[in-house]
Amino acid sequence: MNYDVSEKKGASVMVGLQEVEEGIYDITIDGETVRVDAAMTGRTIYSVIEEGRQFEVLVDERGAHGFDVLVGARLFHLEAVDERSRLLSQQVRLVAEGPQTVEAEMPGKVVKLEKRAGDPVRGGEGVVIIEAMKMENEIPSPIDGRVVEIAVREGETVETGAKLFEVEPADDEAA
Amino acid sequence: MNYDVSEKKGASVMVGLQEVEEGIYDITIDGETVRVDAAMTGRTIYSVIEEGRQFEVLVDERGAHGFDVLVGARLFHLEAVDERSRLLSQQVRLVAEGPQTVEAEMPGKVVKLEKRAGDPVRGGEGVVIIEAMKMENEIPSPIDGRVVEIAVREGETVETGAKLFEVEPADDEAA
Amino acid sequence: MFQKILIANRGEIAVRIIRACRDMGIQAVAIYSDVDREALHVRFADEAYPCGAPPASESYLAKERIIEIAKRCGADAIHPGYGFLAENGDFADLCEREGIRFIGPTGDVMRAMGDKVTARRTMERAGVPIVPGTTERLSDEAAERWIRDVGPPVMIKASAGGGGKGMRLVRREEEIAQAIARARGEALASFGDDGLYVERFIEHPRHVEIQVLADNFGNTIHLFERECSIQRRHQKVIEEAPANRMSQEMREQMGEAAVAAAKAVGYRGAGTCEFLIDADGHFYFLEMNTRIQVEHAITEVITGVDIVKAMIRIAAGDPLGIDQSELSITRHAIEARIYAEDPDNNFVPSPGAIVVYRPPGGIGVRVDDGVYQGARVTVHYDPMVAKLITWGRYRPEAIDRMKRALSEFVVKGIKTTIPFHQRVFRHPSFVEGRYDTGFIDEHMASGLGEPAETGEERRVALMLAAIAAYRRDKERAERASAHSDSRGDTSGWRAFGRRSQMRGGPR
Amino acid sequence: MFQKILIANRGEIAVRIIRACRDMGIQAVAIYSDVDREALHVRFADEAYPCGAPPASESYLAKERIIEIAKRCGADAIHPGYGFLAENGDFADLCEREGIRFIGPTGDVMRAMGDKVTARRTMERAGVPIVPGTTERLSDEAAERWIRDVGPPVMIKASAGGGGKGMRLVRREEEIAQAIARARGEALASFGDDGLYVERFIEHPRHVEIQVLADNFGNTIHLFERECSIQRRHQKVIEEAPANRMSQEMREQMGEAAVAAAKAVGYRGAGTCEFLIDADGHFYFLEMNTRIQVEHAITEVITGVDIVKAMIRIAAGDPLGIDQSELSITRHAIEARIYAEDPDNNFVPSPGAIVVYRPPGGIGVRVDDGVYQGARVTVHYDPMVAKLITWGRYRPEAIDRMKRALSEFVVKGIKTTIPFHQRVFRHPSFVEGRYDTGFIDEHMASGLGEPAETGEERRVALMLAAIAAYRRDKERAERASAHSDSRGDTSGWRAFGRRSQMRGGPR
Repeated sequence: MNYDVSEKKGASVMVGLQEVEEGIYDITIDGETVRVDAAMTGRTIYSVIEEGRQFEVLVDERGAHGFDVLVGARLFHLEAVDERSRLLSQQVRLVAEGPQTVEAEMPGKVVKLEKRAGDPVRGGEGVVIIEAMKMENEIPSPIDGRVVEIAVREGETVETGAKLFEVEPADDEAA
Repeated sequence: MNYDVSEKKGASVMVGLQEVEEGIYDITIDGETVRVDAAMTGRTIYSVIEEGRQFEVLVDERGAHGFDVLVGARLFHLEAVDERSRLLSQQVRLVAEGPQTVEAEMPGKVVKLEKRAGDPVRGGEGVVIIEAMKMENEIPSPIDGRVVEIAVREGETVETGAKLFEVEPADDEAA
Repeated sequence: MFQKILIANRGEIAVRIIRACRDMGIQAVAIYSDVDREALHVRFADEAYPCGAPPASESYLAKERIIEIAKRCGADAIHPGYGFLAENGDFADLCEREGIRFIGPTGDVMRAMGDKVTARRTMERAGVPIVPGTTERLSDEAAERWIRDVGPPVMIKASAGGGGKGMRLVRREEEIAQAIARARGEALASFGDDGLYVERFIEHPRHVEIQVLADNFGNTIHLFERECSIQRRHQKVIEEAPANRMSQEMREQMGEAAVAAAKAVGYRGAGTCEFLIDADGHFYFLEMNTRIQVEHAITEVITGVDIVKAMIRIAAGDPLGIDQSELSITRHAIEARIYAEDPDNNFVPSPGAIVVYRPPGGIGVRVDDGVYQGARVTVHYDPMVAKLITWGRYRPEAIDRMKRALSEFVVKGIKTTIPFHQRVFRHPSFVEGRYDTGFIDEHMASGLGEPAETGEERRVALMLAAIAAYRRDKERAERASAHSDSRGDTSGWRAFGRRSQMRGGPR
Repeated sequence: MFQKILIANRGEIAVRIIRACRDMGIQAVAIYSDVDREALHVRFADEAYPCGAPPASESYLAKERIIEIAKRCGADAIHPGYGFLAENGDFADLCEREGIRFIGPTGDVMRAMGDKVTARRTMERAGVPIVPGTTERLSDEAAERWIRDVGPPVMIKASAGGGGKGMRLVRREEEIAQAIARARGEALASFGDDGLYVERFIEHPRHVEIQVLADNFGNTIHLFERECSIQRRHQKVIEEAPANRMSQEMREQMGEAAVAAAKAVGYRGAGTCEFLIDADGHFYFLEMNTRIQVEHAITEVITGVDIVKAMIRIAAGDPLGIDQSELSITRHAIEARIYAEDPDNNFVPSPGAIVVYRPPGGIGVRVDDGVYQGARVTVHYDPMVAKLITWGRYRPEAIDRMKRALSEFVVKGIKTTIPFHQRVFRHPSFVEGRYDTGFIDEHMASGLGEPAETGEERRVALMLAAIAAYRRDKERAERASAHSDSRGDTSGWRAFGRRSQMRGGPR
């Protein structure tokens, strides 16, 4: 079986996988094939042995194809898409290049709006401020562009996943 | 709902249970009713609050009606049988008063037989010795009586649950 | 000694205090808001009572309700922990009026230390060095005059202040008027008191504090210092004891100053004198915290003294029973605060259920935590979920063990600051012990200090993403086929199902 | 310093050694038998290689295979831990022949200490007090003559002996001949060597041992004593340091004796001299263990010295770097060994999967364990799953924390000796520190010392049994109805289903 594995916004790598026996896999990357012994020791914790080298690896599923993989001190946000689903996911990616909607990552209270609809905004620049856990958190725009809509009011309480605002890429302004 | 709760070989106590809301119960013992808040915090670990007193209680299911309940440093081996099943369980108990079969509680090697079929035996007296985890373990008779049968040979390896021997109560000898 | 103590707090400090009660054979009473019924501190308590709705103002800050619970359950004393009501003088008074011992200093002492201007004046009189500046509340004119006299940079601070609120840095004279106005506004809004004072601004100071203990018989000792210069947004994230670049005589001077400060206000219990140290190694009294500190554990490690037990004994009227001469520094200890925040995403809070929790262990490691596998971190309270403390005979050993312990510490389901700490403890400036309160802004700006990604780690991550995806697809297919036919079926998926059952069995 | 160390062991001690390697920046190589692929020590290692079938003789004792793995992966050194190959002189020789450093003394030293008669003669020459008795192998006649001269009670022991094998107590002269014959037979069977010697029998001795460290430059120090008198079937279950009823001068005498013993055989690395102390307080050399001890951690706590790191540094040729004068006892520490055994059922081994595992935490607590939640305890190896170590400034504080830590320690799925320990630490004789090796037989005979059951606990247990039964019945009914109709159904059971989902969600 083949998987396209990519870091968010990164180029994808083709990973070939052949299960030899349960928990033992032949993995092919860049034409090189290695045998990997991946044992699960408790939920989401793998003990991986490749040619003697042992790694403790934690894997969390994130959505349809997303996997957060922690190796040593290093966390990788990856997407693994098998060939069959690739086309679909590419369409998804195309969509993801249009206007971006930003949602609340945690419940909290909107204490301040730093932008209005129509304002230009840089990637990383704060648009709304949400207070949660006794701290104010600036929610930035993911991209350079223009604020299309602010979906919340100051003082409003929002739940996880609530739409906060929408921005469209700068280059779309040409359109 | 009413449950007969008893310690192994002990008298049973009638426990009345009424669920008020989820996790909150009115429990009646000896005509006295108390309200109990029993929250599960992780597998098999309860946080129990009764009129303010908080107990961390661990409960393990053991077979059809058995529950091992750990309160503080004290472990109770209990059977809880609801009214409908009581008759059945009584039959089970009657059976349990006939000849007793002793099974291996862990895999191991039979290193010594200390009794032969027909030998009289006292409760707690060793009948066979099994070696496991680098230690010899004497498997005693559960009751006073006579050895009916030894089901294993010296040197034999046994799995968990394998029948080791059978003893019949002393009083049966009258029969 | 007390028979029963109510802990007016939650999280790791409530658990810490309950453990001290257990060790002393005292009944521990927990209180819990509606979202904390299943919190760890409740599970550890001998008694537990609900105290209200999730917002702290309606539960852990509800003075009268807490007092009422204490009286109903017959508690002799209340331990406030830190935060919440810990430095609320009125609550301390209320407890005493209601005949319940407040484990901490008197309300008067708290107020004396709570008002910064009063505190500065008291310390000055006691001969404790304070940051150069004014020692009374200033009118706008007086403030402006003072600033023009000494010249910027200066810091305008709220007399009732704390936590950076009502604080304004003035670097250029043009800014003075606006800065004063802003500071007053914020002070009034935050504390209902617009009193201001002015201090000379100290660039990138180090933050070093002294732990003191005082009983009711005039015995006052110090338990040496802690260095708390690693801060983010005025919030301590890493502390160590003893401090870096600290000579024995400076240690003695600061210890004596702290003891003098405590005596000057007739202090009782455990307290901490915070000092700033400037680039030239001069120290200045900043403020006194009249409660147990989050970072008290590192002092317990290096001295062997159980500070929480000492607080309880003192409050019960026992003599301290420890002489300054008995104390010596026998270890080096470091604390890393683990927050439920995402260090890779601007430290945004990360509430949720903890699905996997494996604290580190072994030699030289202590974990004080308030969570467990299956626990839920809510948005309502402080996001600190655990304190990781490590120690050694000497500092390098403590750092080595900290790096190891962090690598063992597994928390899944929520994001934590563990990866951030791993970067800090690898940073040369930290390892050399040459840092000040500017450390994080200078060296840890997001991305900076990010561990160099090895191709190795990347390769393994790619492989595991594929393996995880494969296993999930496989299990789905298996479940599907299991439903589609319940008859024995010998497809690979089914065979897998049987094998995985075998794996479950004894081997 | 070494780049890579292979740990020829498993379980908690392998994890302990891997942690030391991590702390020192050394690559740690684990080996695992077929049942240990998922063991904790494998998960902690940088490299891991299979070493054979479950029986130790085919894996952890397979000398040649282990050497071959070490050479293949390029390990500089092998740490044997305790048990398995730790005191196997031939293995030590083999390592050195193959150019791999064995972390421990030389094979010759091990053999010299392994043969009890030789060891006794060496100690006698070194002026170390030994149990009165013979110092050469005896013929039947010579043994009988000696016993009749001194008179019973005497102990006949195997020269190659250990672990109580080939040992016979003679209380009456009539027993002499048979006892000698039995001892010889057992010795031959167990060790392939029927050499015997005879010692005066010491009734209910105390067992106190001294930890020593020696480098290759003639530096030999001791790290004070450990009391190990709480034993069951000659197996230590609880140890503490410092020992009870130990005067400063007796401590110095024993320390000097242990150092003399180590020097007499040119000892290198970490070792332990075991002594018996009789009712009159005289001490006698019993034997020297030429390896790391299970109970080394309590010495690490009271001295601050990391013994495993010291072993590695010494083996690498570094000087010890610690002077006797630097050492002092700064804490009191106690260790409780947690075994997978059922204390309520004659300590029968209790293998199985650990479904819930919550080690204790907080102040003064260290857990060295080899398991985790989800791990499987097999019948193949030593049943010890964890060591619980607690400490305090003084002994009572250490005991208080031990009782508290035991009450926090949750292990489900297998039975453990935790309840047994809870009884021991409540027993007056232990609390007073007045006990000897007879303690468990005297005070802990099954049932004895069982905590007095409070009606309270009983009532709660009855209630929870009913509640657990009710919840199970309810869930079954719910599953049943869920199958019977997949359409919305508003029976109480279904409603419960929805509620329980809500409970899972954010609150």
